[in-house]
Amino acid sequence: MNLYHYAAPATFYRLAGRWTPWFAWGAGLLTGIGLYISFFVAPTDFQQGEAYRIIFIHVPAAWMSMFIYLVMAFWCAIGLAFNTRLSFLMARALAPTGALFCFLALWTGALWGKPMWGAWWVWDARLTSQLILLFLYVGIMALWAAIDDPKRGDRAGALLILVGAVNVPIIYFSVKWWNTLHQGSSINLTKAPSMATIMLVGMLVMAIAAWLYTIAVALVRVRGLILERERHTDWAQEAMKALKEA
Amino acid sequence: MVWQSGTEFWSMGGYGLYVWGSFGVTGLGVALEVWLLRRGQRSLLNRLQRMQRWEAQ
Amino acid sequence: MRFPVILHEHLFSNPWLMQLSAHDLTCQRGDRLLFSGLQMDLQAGQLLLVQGGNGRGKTSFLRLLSGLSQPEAGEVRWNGESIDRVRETYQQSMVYLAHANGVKDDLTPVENVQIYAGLRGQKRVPAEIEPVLVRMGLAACLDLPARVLSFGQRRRVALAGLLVSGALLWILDEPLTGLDVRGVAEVETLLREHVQAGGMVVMTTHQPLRLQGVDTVMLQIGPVMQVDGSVSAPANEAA
Amino acid sequence: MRFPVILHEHLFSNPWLMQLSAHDLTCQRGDRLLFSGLQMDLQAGQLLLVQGGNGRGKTSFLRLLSGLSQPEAGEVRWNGESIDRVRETYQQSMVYLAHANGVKDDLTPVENVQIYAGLRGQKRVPAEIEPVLVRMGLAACLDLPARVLSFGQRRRVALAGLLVSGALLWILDEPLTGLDVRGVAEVETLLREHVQAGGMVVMTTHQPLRLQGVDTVMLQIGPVMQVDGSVSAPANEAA
Amino acid sequence: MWRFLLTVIRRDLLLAARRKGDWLTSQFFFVMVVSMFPLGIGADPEQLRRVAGGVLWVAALLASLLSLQRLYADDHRDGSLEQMLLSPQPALILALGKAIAHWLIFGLPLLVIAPLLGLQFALPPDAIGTLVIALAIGTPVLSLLGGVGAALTLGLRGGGTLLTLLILPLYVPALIFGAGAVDGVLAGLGAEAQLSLLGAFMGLCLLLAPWVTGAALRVSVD
Amino acid sequence: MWRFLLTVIRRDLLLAARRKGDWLTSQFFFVMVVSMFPLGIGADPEQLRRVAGGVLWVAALLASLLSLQRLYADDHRDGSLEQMLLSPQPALILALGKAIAHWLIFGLPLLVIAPLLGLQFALPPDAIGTLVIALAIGTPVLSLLGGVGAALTLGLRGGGTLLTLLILPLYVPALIFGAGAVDGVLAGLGAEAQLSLLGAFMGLCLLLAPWVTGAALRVSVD
Ligand code: HEM
Ligand SMILES: Nc1ncnc2c1ncn2[C@@H]1O[C@H](COP(=O)(O)OP(=O)(O)OP(=O)(O)O)[C@@H](O)[C@H]1O
Ligand SMILES: Nc1ncnc2c1ncn2[C@@H]1O[C@H](COP(=O)(O)OP(=O)(O)OP(=O)(O)O)[C@@H](O)[C@H]1O
Ligand SMILES: [Mg+2]
Ligand SMILES: [Mg+2]
Repeated sequence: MNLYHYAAPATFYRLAGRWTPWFAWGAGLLTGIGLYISFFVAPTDFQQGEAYRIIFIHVPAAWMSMFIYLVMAFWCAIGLAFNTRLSFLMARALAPTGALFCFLALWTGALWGKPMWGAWWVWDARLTSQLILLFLYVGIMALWAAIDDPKRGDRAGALLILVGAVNVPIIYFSVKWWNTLHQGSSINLTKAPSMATIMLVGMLVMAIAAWLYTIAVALVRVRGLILERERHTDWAQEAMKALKEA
Repeated sequence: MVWQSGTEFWSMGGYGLYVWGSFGVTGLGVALEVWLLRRGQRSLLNRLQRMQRWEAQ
Repeated sequence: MRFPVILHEHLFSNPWLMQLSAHDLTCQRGDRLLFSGLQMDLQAGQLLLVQGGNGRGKTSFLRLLSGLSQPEAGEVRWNGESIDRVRETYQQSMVYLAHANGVKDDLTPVENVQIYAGLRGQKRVPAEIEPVLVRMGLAACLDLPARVLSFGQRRRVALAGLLVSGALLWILDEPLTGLDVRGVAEVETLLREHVQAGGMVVMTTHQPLRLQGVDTVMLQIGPVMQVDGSVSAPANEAA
Repeated sequence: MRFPVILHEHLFSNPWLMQLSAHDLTCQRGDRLLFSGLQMDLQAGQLLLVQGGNGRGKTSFLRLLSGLSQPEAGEVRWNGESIDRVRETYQQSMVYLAHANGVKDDLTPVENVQIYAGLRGQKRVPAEIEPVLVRMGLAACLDLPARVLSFGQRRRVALAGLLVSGALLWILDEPLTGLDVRGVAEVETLLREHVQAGGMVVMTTHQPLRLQGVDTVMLQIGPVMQVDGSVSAPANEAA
Repeated sequence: MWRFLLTVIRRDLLLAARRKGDWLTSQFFFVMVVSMFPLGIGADPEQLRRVAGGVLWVAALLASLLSLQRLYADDHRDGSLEQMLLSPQPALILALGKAIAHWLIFGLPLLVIAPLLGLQFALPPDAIGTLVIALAIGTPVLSLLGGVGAALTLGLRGGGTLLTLLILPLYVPALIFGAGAVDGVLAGLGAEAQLSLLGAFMGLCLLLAPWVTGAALRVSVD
Repeated sequence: MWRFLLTVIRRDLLLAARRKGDWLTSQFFFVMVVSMFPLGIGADPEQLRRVAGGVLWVAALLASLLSLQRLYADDHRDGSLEQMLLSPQPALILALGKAIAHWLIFGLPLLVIAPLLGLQFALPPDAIGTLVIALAIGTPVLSLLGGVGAALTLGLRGGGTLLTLLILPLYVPALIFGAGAVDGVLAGLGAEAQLSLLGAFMGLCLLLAPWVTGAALRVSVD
């Protein structure tokens, strides 16, 4: 198998077009199943009541926000090392979805925190580093938005993402340390004591759905980006014609 | 079945605001992203065509 | 008063062997293809005059040559090697004068030139620099901050920087902007002296230049322009 | 394609009565006396060409004329009245093009010109502006942000701003910098049209200008310069 | 005159819109400065609540400073400020228009964000209400006074930092009354007195600041 | 290479010296932000002491941001950055030289001022000592990381605020360890652990930041 073959924009554009519906439908289906499990299969938690159902969104969103960042960093490293333009486009296509999940993790966390802790927000390590991750996402997208020249944007964004990737773990541990040093555990991010298997299953299903959704959305976005960058080539012109007819 | 009635389902044991706030905003966020994506695709296509026509001149 | 141009004092055993060439250069800015397939070859003792109307891509071309920006396709070679690979030697032998002067407002002309040389790894004392500035007609402004200088005087400071660098290859983007008639004549003399001593020059200008006795190569970017408005076919462009 | 210059559409019952004059102007910058006792008188239908070497004080003189800076002594009068006293009317009839273009990088040429007009209290729709920009050779850049334009193209945007202003008096500081030959020819035509329609122009340039048929007044600031380097006595300067 | 004022405002809004997201960054700065504080001073909610008013106000001042640096500086550099001063209207109107545009871009969004940050600092609802009102009265002061500073420091070496030096002391009354209003509510004392003082200060600035700014602009381009 | 590095440093110091007082304004900003706080949060000494470490560190971050905006921007605008990049040395050295010069101009004076401000906040002597040590280790981080941000945002619309957005999150570890060290001393826990973490973070930045900055500079002038 020749990787370069798949890294060629024209090939990838076509492949991405073929895959997208599968991922999209998969995401829809799994979301349906996940929602069914979250609301109709999973039992009421004896400690937190019904509020715990937020977990079925909160945890997948939190996972995705972190994972997407890592994937972006991976693509950027590849792009800078091998000068493959497609990799930068992947990073660009992923960022908005990452930011969305990051925001959703914060939002659902806040809505969960109010009934459980009595506060919308506490300066806990997880929460704080999640907030900083959101800042990073916004910063990266703001940087891209501010640069018109696509090549320059690609590289500048990639450098920032990599610096962030080195920094995020440091930030996480520093915040964690700061928090444990300062205050006694007046508030704890307690896990539901015995996570019933069905809850775990529900969370996993939702997480996979989020994955499929991310891939589908990113593929659509990357197709747009490819088309924009390659519009002078013959194949892109044909693709545009095909799109117009559709 | 966990729920006895529709009202019970919507009230979520008193936590309706929080639970539906979470799921609702998540739904909204995803819908917004999909909508923006579609609109972006369409406007991209228009833009590319405009530029093409311009370059052809 | 004439002071000799300090020329390639360094490294080069024989400047006459040097060569700058561009192979199949393509330059794209935004969604606009400025030129493609551009070929260029310049030997020591030659001057390349890049011509073309406003916005045709002269500045973009010079930035490619200097290595400040990367071409969409093709490459620039210095003595047959890609400038990306021999960046250090190349930048040692090359100076670039852009539309912006690169003159620090808060420093005097002497300090400006001194630092310019320092950045190129050369140590110059004011006594070496002042004659060059005097030659550039700045005798009256040696210790004014550049901020208060006039438009043309600032350009002259930048030109003085080139002179003390002793570089072999000069890349000059409209060096004549803002210069008065005497300044233009002075620059013409400099160019002639430099090229005849075996230097190389790549430059653009929209003003007429008197370069008798200089081995001049022309490079047209975009269509040739006549004043009456007619446009003839591009010369060096494989559009 | 030629589009008419939009000229003094406003206020003036008879532009031919207008007059700009300078009386005993003295300009000092830092500890340097640039000129003193300078007299100048310009009528409608005339062009004043300010000449002088780099750093002689041309820009300083134009800034005094425009009212941006205050003279050390003497005054500038518009129709016989000090411009400080009739600032509003004066600024209504005057536009000033400086070394800096006053072009906003983030806006397109059309928007730049539109805002320029708006600041002068005039409402212009894009349809009125585009022909002027096209005339200035910017047809291909109408909706690019000015940031990506070339040096000469940015100058052209600034010139288009002047054109739509419809002002009577143009004060132009080296309007030709960075323009290609066709741009220079275009500006010459504009100047001729404007002056012959009863407008007034004060300008500097270091490039040769063909202004046949234009009533041109010369003003020399500092000594007259010959290219061979000799310096003749100052003309208008009471040093 | 109205056309001129409107053009000035519309121009600045257009520029802000064109720099996508740029105008939002000064709001983000606000959010970020505020979020930095708990990291510096510890996460004890009680302590955070007590410093919340002060922290939010200081952050607002700093955010305004940051955006003010470019209020006239960009126009000065590219020569368009000279062009605006050469337009037939008095410089006072120009200054007023720029201040209004700045407030629309900077102050208005702040009013929307501030309550969320108040929640992060565990402020009670009535304190949050007061905070918003205080900001609504106080942020125009920041734009107006800031304009004076921006005009005075125009084109000076180190303008940005000099600006800070000139303006922060002038901001002090706004800071004291604004933060005081929030603290007053927290302490159960009510905020009317502080808010009306703040309002009076705002009125004074509205009268004087554009005039001074206009004069300073004329001086700066001389 | 040494000549180049030295020229870069000397050049920036010369420029700072030439703009009389300008370099001091970012120190003044520091002083002023810190002094603003008691106005905002009330004058209770006990409370002030508890927030002192955080306030001083946040103020240092903000002051560094302010001065960083102009680290490369001025050179970019007048074309001298291009000239420096065209010199025969790698951009890495340039970035390192600029960061060192920035630290000498910005960080060093801070170390002198900080103890005085610590006294204002009624910090005990050992806490002040720790504060100075923490700043000595931490301010190079600010210069180094800040250089990355300054290079990335070069010449962009709204560079100043964008810079803030990019850099403040990256500063978080320095802030936490730095302020934590002071608080550790106040709480009687000692500061060694925090200081050594801060030192490790500084080392990492020293290794990576100039490299990234150099790459970013090349990208930015492209
Ligand atoms: C704004 C507030 C919140 C934010 C930003 C937040 C953030 C996060 C993050 C980043 C994770 C993933 C951590 C990991 O996988 O290691 C997570 C997981 C989790 N969160 Fe939250 N959270 C918030 C509020 C809450 C609240 C209020 C609760 C419950 C009372 C909660 C319960 C959980 C649970 C149970 C997990 C799963 C833990 C695991 O799988 O290890 N979170 N949260
Ligand atoms: N992002 C972009 N999108 C479209 N066109 C662009 C973009 N960036 C630059 N351009 C165009 O590329 C050209 C760049 O020209 P360049 O500065 O090289 O011209 P030049 O020949 O030096 O002109 P001048 O004589 O005026 O200095 C301009 O025509 C400009 O409009
Ligand atoms: N503070 C000062 N001290 C001494 N000389 C000064 C000071 N400020 C300005 N000058 C001098 O005043 C002159 C200003 O010249 P001005 O800009 O008016 O020249 P110009 O005729 O427009 O030149 P150019 O053709 O180069 O544009 C310059 O020679 C400058 O050196
Ligand atoms: Mg050019
Ligand atoms: Mg001049």
